[in-house]
Amino acid sequence: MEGMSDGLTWAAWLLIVPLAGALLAGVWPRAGRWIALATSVLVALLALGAAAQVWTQGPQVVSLGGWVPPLGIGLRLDGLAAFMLLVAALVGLFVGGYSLGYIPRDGHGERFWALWLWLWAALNALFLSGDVFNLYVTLELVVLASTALVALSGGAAALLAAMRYLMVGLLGSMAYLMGVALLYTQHGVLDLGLLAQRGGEGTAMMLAATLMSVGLMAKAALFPLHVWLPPAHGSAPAPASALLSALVVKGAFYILLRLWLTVFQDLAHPGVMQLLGGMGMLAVFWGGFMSLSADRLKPLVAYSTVAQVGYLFLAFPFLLAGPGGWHAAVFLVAAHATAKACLFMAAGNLQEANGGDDRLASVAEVMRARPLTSFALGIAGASLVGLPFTVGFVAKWILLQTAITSGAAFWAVGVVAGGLLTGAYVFRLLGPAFRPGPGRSGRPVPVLREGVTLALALVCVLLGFAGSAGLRLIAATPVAGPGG
Amino acid sequence: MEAQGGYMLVAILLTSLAPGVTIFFLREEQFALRTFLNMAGAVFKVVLVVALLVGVYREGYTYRFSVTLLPGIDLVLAADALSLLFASLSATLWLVTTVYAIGYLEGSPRRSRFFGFFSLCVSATVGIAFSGNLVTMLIFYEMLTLATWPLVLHRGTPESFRAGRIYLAYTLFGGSVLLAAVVWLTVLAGSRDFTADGYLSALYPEHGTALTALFVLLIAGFGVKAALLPLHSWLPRAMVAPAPVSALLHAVAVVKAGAFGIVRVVHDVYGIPLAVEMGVMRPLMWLAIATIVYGSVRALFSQDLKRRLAFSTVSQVSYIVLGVSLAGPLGAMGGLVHLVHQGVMKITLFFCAGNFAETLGIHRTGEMGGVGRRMPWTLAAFTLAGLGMIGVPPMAGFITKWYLGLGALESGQGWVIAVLVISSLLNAAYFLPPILIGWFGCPAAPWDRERFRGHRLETHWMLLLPTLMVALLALGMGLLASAPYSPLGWVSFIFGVAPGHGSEGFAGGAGP
Amino acid sequence: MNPRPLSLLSGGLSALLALLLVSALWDTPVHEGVSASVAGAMGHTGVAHPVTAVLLDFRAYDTLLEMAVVLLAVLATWSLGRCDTLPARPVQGPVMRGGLRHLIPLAVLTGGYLIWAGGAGSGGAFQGGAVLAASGVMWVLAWPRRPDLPAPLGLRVGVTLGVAVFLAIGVAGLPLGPGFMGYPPGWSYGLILTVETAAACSIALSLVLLFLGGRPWRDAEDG
Amino acid sequence: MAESLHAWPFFGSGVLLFVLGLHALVTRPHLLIKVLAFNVMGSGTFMVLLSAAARGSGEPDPVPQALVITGIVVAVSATAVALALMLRLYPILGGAGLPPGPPED
Amino acid sequence: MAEVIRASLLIFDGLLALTLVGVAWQLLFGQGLFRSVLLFIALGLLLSLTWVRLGAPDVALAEAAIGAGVTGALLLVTLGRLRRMATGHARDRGKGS
Repeated sequence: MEGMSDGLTWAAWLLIVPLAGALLAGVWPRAGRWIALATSVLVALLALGAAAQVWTQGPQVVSLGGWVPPLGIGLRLDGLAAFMLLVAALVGLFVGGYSLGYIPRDGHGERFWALWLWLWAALNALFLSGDVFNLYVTLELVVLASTALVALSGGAAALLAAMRYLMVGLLGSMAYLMGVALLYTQHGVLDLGLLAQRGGEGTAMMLAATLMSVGLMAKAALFPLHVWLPPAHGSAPAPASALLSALVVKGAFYILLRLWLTVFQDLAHPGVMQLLGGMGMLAVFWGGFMSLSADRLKPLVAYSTVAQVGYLFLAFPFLLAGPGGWHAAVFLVAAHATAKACLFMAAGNLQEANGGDDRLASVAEVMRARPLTSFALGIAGASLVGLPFTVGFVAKWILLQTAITSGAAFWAVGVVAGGLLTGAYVFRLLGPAFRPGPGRSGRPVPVLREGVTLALALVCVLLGFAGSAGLRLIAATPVAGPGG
Repeated sequence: MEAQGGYMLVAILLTSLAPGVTIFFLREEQFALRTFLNMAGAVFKVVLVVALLVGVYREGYTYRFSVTLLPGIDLVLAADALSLLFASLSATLWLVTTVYAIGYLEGSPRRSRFFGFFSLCVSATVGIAFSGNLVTMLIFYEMLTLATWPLVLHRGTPESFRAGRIYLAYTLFGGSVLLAAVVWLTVLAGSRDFTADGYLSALYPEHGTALTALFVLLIAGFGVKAALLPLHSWLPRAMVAPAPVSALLHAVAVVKAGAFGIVRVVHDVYGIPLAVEMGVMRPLMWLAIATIVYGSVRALFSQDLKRRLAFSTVSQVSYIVLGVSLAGPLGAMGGLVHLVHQGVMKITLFFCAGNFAETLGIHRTGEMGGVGRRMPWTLAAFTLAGLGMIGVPPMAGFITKWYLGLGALESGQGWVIAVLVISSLLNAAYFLPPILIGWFGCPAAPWDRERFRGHRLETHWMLLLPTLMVALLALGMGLLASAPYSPLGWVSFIFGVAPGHGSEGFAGGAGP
Repeated sequence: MNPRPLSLLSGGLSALLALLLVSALWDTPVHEGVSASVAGAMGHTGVAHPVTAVLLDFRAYDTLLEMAVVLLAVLATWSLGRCDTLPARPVQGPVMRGGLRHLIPLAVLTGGYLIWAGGAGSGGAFQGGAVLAASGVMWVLAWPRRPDLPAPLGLRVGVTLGVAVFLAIGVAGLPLGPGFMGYPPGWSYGLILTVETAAACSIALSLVLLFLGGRPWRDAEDG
Repeated sequence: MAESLHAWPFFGSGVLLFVLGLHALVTRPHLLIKVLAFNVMGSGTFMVLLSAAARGSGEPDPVPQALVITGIVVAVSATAVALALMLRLYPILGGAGLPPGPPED
Repeated sequence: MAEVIRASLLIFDGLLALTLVGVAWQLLFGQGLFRSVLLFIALGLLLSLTWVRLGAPDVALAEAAIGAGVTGALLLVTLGRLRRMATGHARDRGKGS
């Protein structure tokens, strides 16, 4: 009982602090940066505390206001949630530091801080929620905050991308909501745990699974529902792109995984799971080829997100690969989130130094003169490819190990081939920096930003030694059906 | 056996890693600091390696350091006699090459970047040497890919970009194959430290097919860097890199990393008995023989000096594989000792080629006529190393071929000696003509761009000194082959054979 | 994709989806849902109306996030830029003005009643807030060129108030015993009424501001 | 299921509203219509939820009602943002239809 | 008597459901934005009636006030702004040519 109230406390503060920060920053935009800084440090500490709580006491399900589901809403603080909260906190902390040097102080951009904190609060609420309808509300919060962030720069491309994103996001939300309606019609409860107990395979369940999966896949930008992503992530301001690519698409993926681990566990037939994994592999190759043919930096990095999201969907075939098969894909979330946030930050530095132009050929000149950013770009790129001494290598290793253990070697072949494709576009991005010719440091970029970018790259390296701990944390997730 | 402080191993890695990373952020004009960092790191590394050598040889220590990467999978650094063989080769040649590179690149742009990646390469090579298990070796092997690619591109010409692309395609592919194989092996057998005679025999008849497939994948993965036959063509192209890179990396570090990996796989993962039982040694031997002959023939028909040396490398590195695949201790001794011998002789040749190119603008073998009068010291070094490659007694190359021949007899495959003879004839056919016209011919045309004329020395002292040092080293390794710390002595120590065994019948000058 | 095949594809899929949905719903069992639990727990809340109890007590957290959505929508439209003038003419003549003068207080009264009524019967913060918003819309439409709005800080505080009060009461549950988003026993009715009032005011203001469609004050960037 | 029969017309109607909205959202280019379509989809979903709640014999289940009220408020917020965005886009696009295909720049 | 009431209510429900679908069809696929918006407001009011029929008066109130009222007002004002921009556009274009 003691432990339960502790779990509730950590979970509650993880909701309260970013929300309170968002409210304050909204009321008082001028102080936004300091509010955001304080909030991000606090939330990071809280996420650590929550993870430690799960680590020592195991997963906890707590009900809000003392109303036990089905009457009330439950929060789930388990390994999966704690891991995602930690990833969000880590990326959030670095994006926050980066934004201190990115967002101008003149009042023009100060609205960024409130929107960023709103997004963070929404993501934390999403990761902790244990109720399908509550998840819908958090999804809407995420969509609105992300739309505003994409549109922040106010340019034509950004507004158009924001509109597209909003439309896809709302469509996905509606499909998800219809799934919620079907679930409630079928079972009369909304709590994930209770729905998991009732399970079942009827038409309503299958249709709910389809609608919710498709809706969430659109939000996670899984090929072929990805078309909104590259323009949105390519035209947003750099810190917003970093957040969107590193965290927002992962939020949708997280719900999808959560649903298949609980509510739809009886429907997790091999055929369905292979289909999801196969779509993921298609995404890996399509995104890879598009990245390879991109001639500008930010679209290249954005298409790479399309590809990397594909790997995450290997979680589904791996669900059936035995206990904890899906852990590999969740660990990959951390690898991709850190690497991608770092890449977008580095891209932001280079683009700004180059006067807003991010064509690969001209960015290379700036890369030659900016070793800090280029080094960060190299390390993050190596992590994306899965080269050693980065967290990406460890993630790729686990992914391959799971694929081989599960006896489905073709996923291993896919992972290896996808890695080669990633290598091709990452080295295509880095190659021009080695061409001869003068370097040009271009317009000034705050040293703080270059430093934070490099620091996040070093985190990509350090996390490479956190594989055991990460997997142990993820494993603290109670799963009754396949994958448990 | 007593496990000693693994911090020594970490320190050895850091002696090149720390200067490497620091140098990246130095400004171009901070010449003195950069040189100091480089030289201090290189000297320090040699000192540490010597300390380890003494510890392993005299006291019988084992050094081990490990960090957990994933449940059941550790990053292990360990120093055994075999790893020290490779590590001392890399450490010594890094020191020499650093001096050479400082002289070679004097006044050229972007030296910070060059020396940064150069040091990272050496760190990766030494990491491969000290890898205590396959996972660790894979990690450093990929790191080596990553660190050498910028060096191949360094000149920035379209040609070097083409070479870089091909190099990357080959090595990334090899790395991926290796990754898949190592993961598969770990799933099958767990992640285990290298042990003499391997750790897979318990799996044999049951997982026979998987083990054979894994062997193929592992050899393919390491074979890319070792330039085994169908996977070799990146190597001659990569010669567009600056001479020190070609010398250290493409004659020593990269190709030897591949060969060393093959040695580890055969000896310490599978073990000779299992490998023989599985019947995989015979195909490996054929592959090695094919590569030896093919490389020699291509070298014979290459007119570009560095290209000729590159094909010679393709051929010579396979001697190591051949020695291993003979599946007996004497053959393996021949192979391992060649790891060192070939490295020292080949780096001498590359330094000489670099000196010719830098001083006189000589790139093709036909342009070497009369070079002996202008650059006698360099040509003398070239001659020594070339004769060594051919296997003329008492040079180092002879020791190799002698032991390979003994190994062939020992395993009852005496006909392999014929291959050695043919290869030696081919070696002679492509090394002797340039040496002869160098000493006795005349320049066909005035040299392209002659520098250092009227200097007291025939070329810059930082180019000449390292060249002479490695040439003397190559000579000494042959003459003093039976000394305890000579490569042969050390290899005998690895196999627990008395130093000099088998050679006393012939090499009267070399034996005690 | 061409409009025509896209239309056919979408139509076909939609029709298929409709069939599947109907057949899925046909199979669903009739059940009580949560009504029995709600009825059983009504005695422990301060309100008599089950829907209000669900909204503001049992699933209060949902409602907090829902109010957050409204607030975030306001911030999102503000971040898009400044609002332009409404496409309406100023109200002419004394009759209309007089009418408005009577209509607006009436709307405010209705809204207030709806908020209060939510405790016992139909009504509540959102409905009441919407009616209040209607009066606000009439207000701004009466003077479309120069909406008589409070200062920016007041607006920001006003739209935030509902969520802030709700959050503060939710947080107060932590030290007081019932935990996050819980009301201490015996305080439910008063706290729920407080939350509803604050929520209705903020929602009314937010809806009026959404109606204006942008930031109603001038910032540096507006030039 | 005699007493629950009266929910069926609304089940059907809810489903049709949902798919009509879906079809319009995909095929109609005008953003205002897309916004309407999204609202119609939501209404269809709400109708399914409330019809299911009304099938029982006793008092209707209050939880779906609370969910639908929440849903309506969320929908109006999203609508407001979409409309505001549309108004910003209008001068740029010179119309309120999304151009087909992702923009090049 | 109860039977008659029940039957007539069922007929009413059926007609209401059909009308809803018809209005939705017209507003989504008909011509004219203004008409669509008006039909949308009408749909909101009809939905409000439906919620009463489904025993959810709270939702009916919310739908009437928010779904029909506020959303309707939002749509109308947006339409007005769109028209103003369209005429502005036409004016600009006229000036340009």
